[in-house]
Amino acid sequence: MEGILGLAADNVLSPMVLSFALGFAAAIARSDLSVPEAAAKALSLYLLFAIGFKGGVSVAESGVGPDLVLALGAGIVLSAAIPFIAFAILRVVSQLSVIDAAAVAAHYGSISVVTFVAGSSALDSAGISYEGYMVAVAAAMEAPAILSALWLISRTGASGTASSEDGLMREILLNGSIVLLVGSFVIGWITGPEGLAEIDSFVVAPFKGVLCIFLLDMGLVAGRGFRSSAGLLQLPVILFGLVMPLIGGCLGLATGVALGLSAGGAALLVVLSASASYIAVPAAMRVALPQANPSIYLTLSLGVTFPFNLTLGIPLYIAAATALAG
Amino acid sequence: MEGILGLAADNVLSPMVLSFALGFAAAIARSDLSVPEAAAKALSLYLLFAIGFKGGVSVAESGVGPDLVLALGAGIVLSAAIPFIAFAILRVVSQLSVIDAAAVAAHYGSISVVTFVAGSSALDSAGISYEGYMVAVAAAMEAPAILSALWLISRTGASGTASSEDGLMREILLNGSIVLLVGSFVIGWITGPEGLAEIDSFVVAPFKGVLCIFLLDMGLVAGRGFRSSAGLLQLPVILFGLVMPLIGGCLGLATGVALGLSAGGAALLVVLSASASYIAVPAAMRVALPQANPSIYLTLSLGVTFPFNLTLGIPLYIAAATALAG
Amino acid sequence: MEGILGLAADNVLSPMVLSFALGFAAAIARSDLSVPEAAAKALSLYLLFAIGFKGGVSVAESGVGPDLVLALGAGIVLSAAIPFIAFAILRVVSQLSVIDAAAVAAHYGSISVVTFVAGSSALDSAGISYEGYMVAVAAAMEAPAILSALWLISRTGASGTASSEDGLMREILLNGSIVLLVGSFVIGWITGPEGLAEIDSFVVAPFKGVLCIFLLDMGLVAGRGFRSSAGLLQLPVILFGLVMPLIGGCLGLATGVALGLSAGGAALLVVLSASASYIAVPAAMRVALPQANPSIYLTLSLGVTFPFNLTLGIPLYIAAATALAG
Amino acid sequence: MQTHDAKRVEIIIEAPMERRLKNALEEVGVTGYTVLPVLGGSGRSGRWTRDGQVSKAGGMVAVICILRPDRVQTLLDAAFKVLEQHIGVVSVSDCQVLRAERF
Amino acid sequence: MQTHDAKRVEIIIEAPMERRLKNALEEVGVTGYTVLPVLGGSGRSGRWTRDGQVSKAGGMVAVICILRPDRVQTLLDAAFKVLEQHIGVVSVSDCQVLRAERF
Amino acid sequence: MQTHDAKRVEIIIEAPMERRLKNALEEVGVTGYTVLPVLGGSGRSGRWTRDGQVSKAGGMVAVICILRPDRVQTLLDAAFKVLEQHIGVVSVSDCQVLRAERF
Ligand SMILES: Nc1ncnc2c1ncn2[C@@H]1O[C@H](COP(=O)(O)O)[C@@H](O)[C@H]1O
Ligand SMILES: Nc1ncnc2c1ncn2[C@@H]1O[C@H](COP(=O)(O)O)[C@@H](O)[C@H]1O
Ligand SMILES: Nc1ncnc2c1ncn2[C@@H]1O[C@H](COP(=O)(O)O)[C@@H](O)[C@H]1O
Ligand code: NA
Ligand code: NA
Ligand code: NA
Repeated sequence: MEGILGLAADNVLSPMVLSFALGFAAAIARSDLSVPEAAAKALSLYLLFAIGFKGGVSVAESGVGPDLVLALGAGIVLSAAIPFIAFAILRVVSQLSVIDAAAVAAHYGSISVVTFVAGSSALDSAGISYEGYMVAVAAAMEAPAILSALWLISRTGASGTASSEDGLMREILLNGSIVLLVGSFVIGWITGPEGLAEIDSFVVAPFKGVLCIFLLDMGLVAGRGFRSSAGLLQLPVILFGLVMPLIGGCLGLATGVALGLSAGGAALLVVLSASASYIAVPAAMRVALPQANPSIYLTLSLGVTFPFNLTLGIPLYIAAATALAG
Repeated sequence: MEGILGLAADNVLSPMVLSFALGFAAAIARSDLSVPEAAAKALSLYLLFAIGFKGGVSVAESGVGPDLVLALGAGIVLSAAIPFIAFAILRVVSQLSVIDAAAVAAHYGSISVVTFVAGSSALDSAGISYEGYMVAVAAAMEAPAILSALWLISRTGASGTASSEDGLMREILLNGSIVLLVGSFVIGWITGPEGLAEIDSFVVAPFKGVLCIFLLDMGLVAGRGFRSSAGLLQLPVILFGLVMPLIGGCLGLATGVALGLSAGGAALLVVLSASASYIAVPAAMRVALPQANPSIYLTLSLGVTFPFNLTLGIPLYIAAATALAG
Repeated sequence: MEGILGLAADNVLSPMVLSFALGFAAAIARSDLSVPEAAAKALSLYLLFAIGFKGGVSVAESGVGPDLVLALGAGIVLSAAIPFIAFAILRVVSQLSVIDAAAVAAHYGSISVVTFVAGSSALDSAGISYEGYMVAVAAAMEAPAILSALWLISRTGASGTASSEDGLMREILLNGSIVLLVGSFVIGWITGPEGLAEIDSFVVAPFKGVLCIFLLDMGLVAGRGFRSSAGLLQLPVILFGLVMPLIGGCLGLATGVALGLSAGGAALLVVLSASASYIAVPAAMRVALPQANPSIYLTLSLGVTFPFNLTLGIPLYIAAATALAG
Repeated sequence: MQTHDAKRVEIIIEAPMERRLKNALEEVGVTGYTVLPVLGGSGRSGRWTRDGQVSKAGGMVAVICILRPDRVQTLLDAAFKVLEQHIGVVSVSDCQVLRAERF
Repeated sequence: MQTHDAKRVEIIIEAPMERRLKNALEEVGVTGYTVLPVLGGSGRSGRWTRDGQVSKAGGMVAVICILRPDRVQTLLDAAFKVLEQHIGVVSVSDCQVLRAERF
Repeated sequence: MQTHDAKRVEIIIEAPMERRLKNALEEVGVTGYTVLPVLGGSGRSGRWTRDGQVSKAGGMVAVICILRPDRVQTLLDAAFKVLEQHIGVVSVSDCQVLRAERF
């Protein structure tokens, strides 16, 4: 218990989390502090490239066997399964429409790369190692949840479905963040430690600092959304945003233990399962489920679940994984 | 004397100052070299974050006592007082209208963060240390000058004042650059040396290089303004832009000595007093004093005073502070 | 021969080239991966500044004599001469109009900075040194080719020439990339090794990593162009894009040997001669030869010649220069 | 200069729908348009701004299309099919153009 | 498609005044508008460009507002109160819209 | 509010020609205009986008110019001289402005 609290305090008082808090507070106070859109996108490209590349290098170093394939498969199943649970819970506890509930469910099945990045950065700080291929698992978990949500909608016969819409599947699978994550993972894998030696003062050294600025921006965006839309979310929905990560996390933990992942790898699978998408899924929802209200899913994912995971969730997940896996 | 000249030569021939000169020359020669707006804003966010964070860490290391509070108070008084002097001088020597004179005066009471950054970077190069909380003093000196200028206007009864205008005060105090500077200062303070260890290869190592690119951009903007508006400024106004920093600097020096600051800290207080705002104050002036001519205050602050401080001012201020304070 | 193959494999499997390939593949697959325009421009400013600065520092260290002037002169002659050869070839083998052929010819006489950067980075990896002033030669080779192309047009009497157009010459010579390259070269020269010591963790350490992201973007842009315009290029024109670099490269190599450059310096002169412009010349062509079809020259330069040089060309040029020069 | 009557259609649409709108326009033979960036706005779904956003979801673009008056109905039909369930604004105004043969 | 008469108001205003303009519009019930970025321009106060600027002071934005013809005067009155002493340009033109119930 | 008749000219032009267009406008006394960024578009020369571009060559800008109706011909003549051989689109529409003395 003490260990968890210490880990939580270390985590909450890290420059990364405090930067997020600064952004959140600035937005709530209506400061005009803002990060230009182009800069935010560039930072996110950097983080995706760096995390993917490092994952690939670590796979090149340690080699992979069937465990990679198993982990990928497990990730896909998790991502596809979690929306059903999320949807069922939302339909019971909240008054969200079928469409809004399915849209929210898709976000929780999919993953948030920046939560994954924050999680691996916390593991690094704590000196806990993890499987490099978890990056590939992250990429594999982005899309399946969207399909589950669309299937849920089509089954309930709600109108306006667009799942079979022209090019949507291609768009989801070739989403920029998936392509960059997988691509840089492969590059890291091919070039291995020599490749890393060439660019480590770019992908390793400034990584946490860049993450601070990116989290500052995430805080600004989350705070802005929270300020304008918090009133829109009813209490059960907000509670869902705090409890669903724990439910997803438990599934992730069980899967991680069953797969025999290291403690760090299991922690990351928990983080992935517990996190909610804020890039790929919202854009796909605007195309496929235009009637779903973006204020609900964006505020919940970015304004409730992300801060929870970033501050309390990650240390909790690490503690649980260290206790049970590895 | 020789020491000053050496310091001045070192300063003028540093990559930072030469980058500014390159930008200035390119703009004067009408090259199409330009830095995208989003990139310039991102660089400025980086500089604010890094300088604030490092200041906070150094306060965490050395601790603070009443001297921080005293320095903050002194900074506020300086910022509030200098506009009166600037206004009086301008009304005597130039033909600027009351409104233009007050707008210019506000700029000189407030501060330029990038001049501060250049000053601390010159101190680092010269191996002179300074109080980490000078960053907080910088933040405190941004706003008071604006109030003084608005009061000057309201007293002289000029029309169109907007000092009591909706949300202006909040906007000035929660200005993005103040929030980020203070916020990252607090983050640095909280996380201390361990926090710095996590992100120093982001906030420390590339700092001077980033400053070069930012100064290149400042040179471009200043050169562009100078080219299009230099003709607009009468000789007395230009001379004001060269002499006022020295007057403000003397006040800053006296204050620094009186406060018992270290030589480096006193030099930075001189730099702050001598510098003229180019971000927060111009924006506030557009809202509060729309009749004031932006070409006058921007060209003077960015095209005359900033280059003067950057090249000759800073080594002079350091030499004076080293001689008299510490 | 084995050496060349090893060099080529090392080169093709470097993170830089693989990043380009990733971008190219993503664009061909119609992923929405993209780098914001402002970020791409900022990266290009960084690369220009860093490469120019380092070149200047290395000149400061080693000193220069008449060899710099000779190399500059030779570069200018190469840049001015190559368009005549390119034009003649294109007129014989392809059905391009006089204007299109001249526009393409201008691109091949001029140079591509990023190819130069990739070349020097490959030399660094291979531990081969080169003259720092090659950066200045690169800058000198940007413009002359444009004049040759315009002269070709005016001689053949094609309509719509604008060579004597208002400000075109100034615009070409004061093009942002030339000014920044030359300016940072001069700054590096003035500040020398001490200057480098101040900013090397900005201009040296992250250089290759930044180059990866920039090449990722180049791959995206090249792939997009290739996808939409490849059909537009007839086979002879595509072959021209593969053979012309070899012809230019031979001229460069002969010149490098004649000048007595080091093996690395000669390799870079080959790279410059073999590379085709994609920033300065296209913009000048839009002004001076609006009737020339941009899809032809941009696709050829960026979609055919650049990938060829980046993957196979550079190792070949280095091998040839190492065998014959130095 | 001789000018000719034309119509200017301005479509403000969610960024994730941009590609679909462009495809729909090209399908009905409208191949001339220009896309402008949008910083933010307000509508029935509240105020928003692009600042700091990474996802395409929360943004819009403005597509401007100048065309012959007799093509407007075709364009509106095509655009409406894409827009139907989506937020967005379409407006049409009269204008004159040079070089009518281009439209 | 059935179209309806509407007005398109385009306000080019200094960036530091953007928030005030939006508040003024919303106060009089104009809740639909779109903000476009501006790169540069020229006017009585000379040429300017956003390139490399860090301060909001030296920039403008374009606010586009499509609304029912009978609301235009309300909007202009509200906008003019904000703009009065500020540089900026307001223009109004006729247009047609789909889905009139939205405006 | 009292409004006055004016014309709104919108010129979509290649970025490398922007400076020349602005000079041409100023030469004939048109000193008021605003430049908007353009993200991409499509025309007879195909689709394009600014994403990731470094060269000015592959981009366009939109220049908006509001002026008195009697000045339009002068502007069009001047603009056409610059545009003649270049890709780009010019459209003119009617509008009303406040503060007519400014134009
Ligand atoms: N009346 C209007 N005039 C201009 N833009 C509008 C208008 N209504 C909506 N918009 C734009 O369309 C977006 C979505 O509008 P809505 O569907 O009403 O939420 C807004 O955020 C604005 O950018
Ligand atoms: N006639 C005009 N047409 C379009 N934009 C204008 C016009 N006049 C002024 N502007 C814009 O408004 C800004 C300020 O104008 P001014 O108040 O005349 O200096 C200019 O920089 C332009 O961006
Ligand atoms: N009808 C049109 N409406 C709006 N923009 C157009 C139109 N035609 C061309 N453009 C713009 O002008 C650029 C060049 O057109 P073009 O010369 O037809 O290739 C296009 O890429 C568009 O950005
Ligand atoms: Na999840
Ligand atoms: Na000051
Ligand atoms: Na060449």
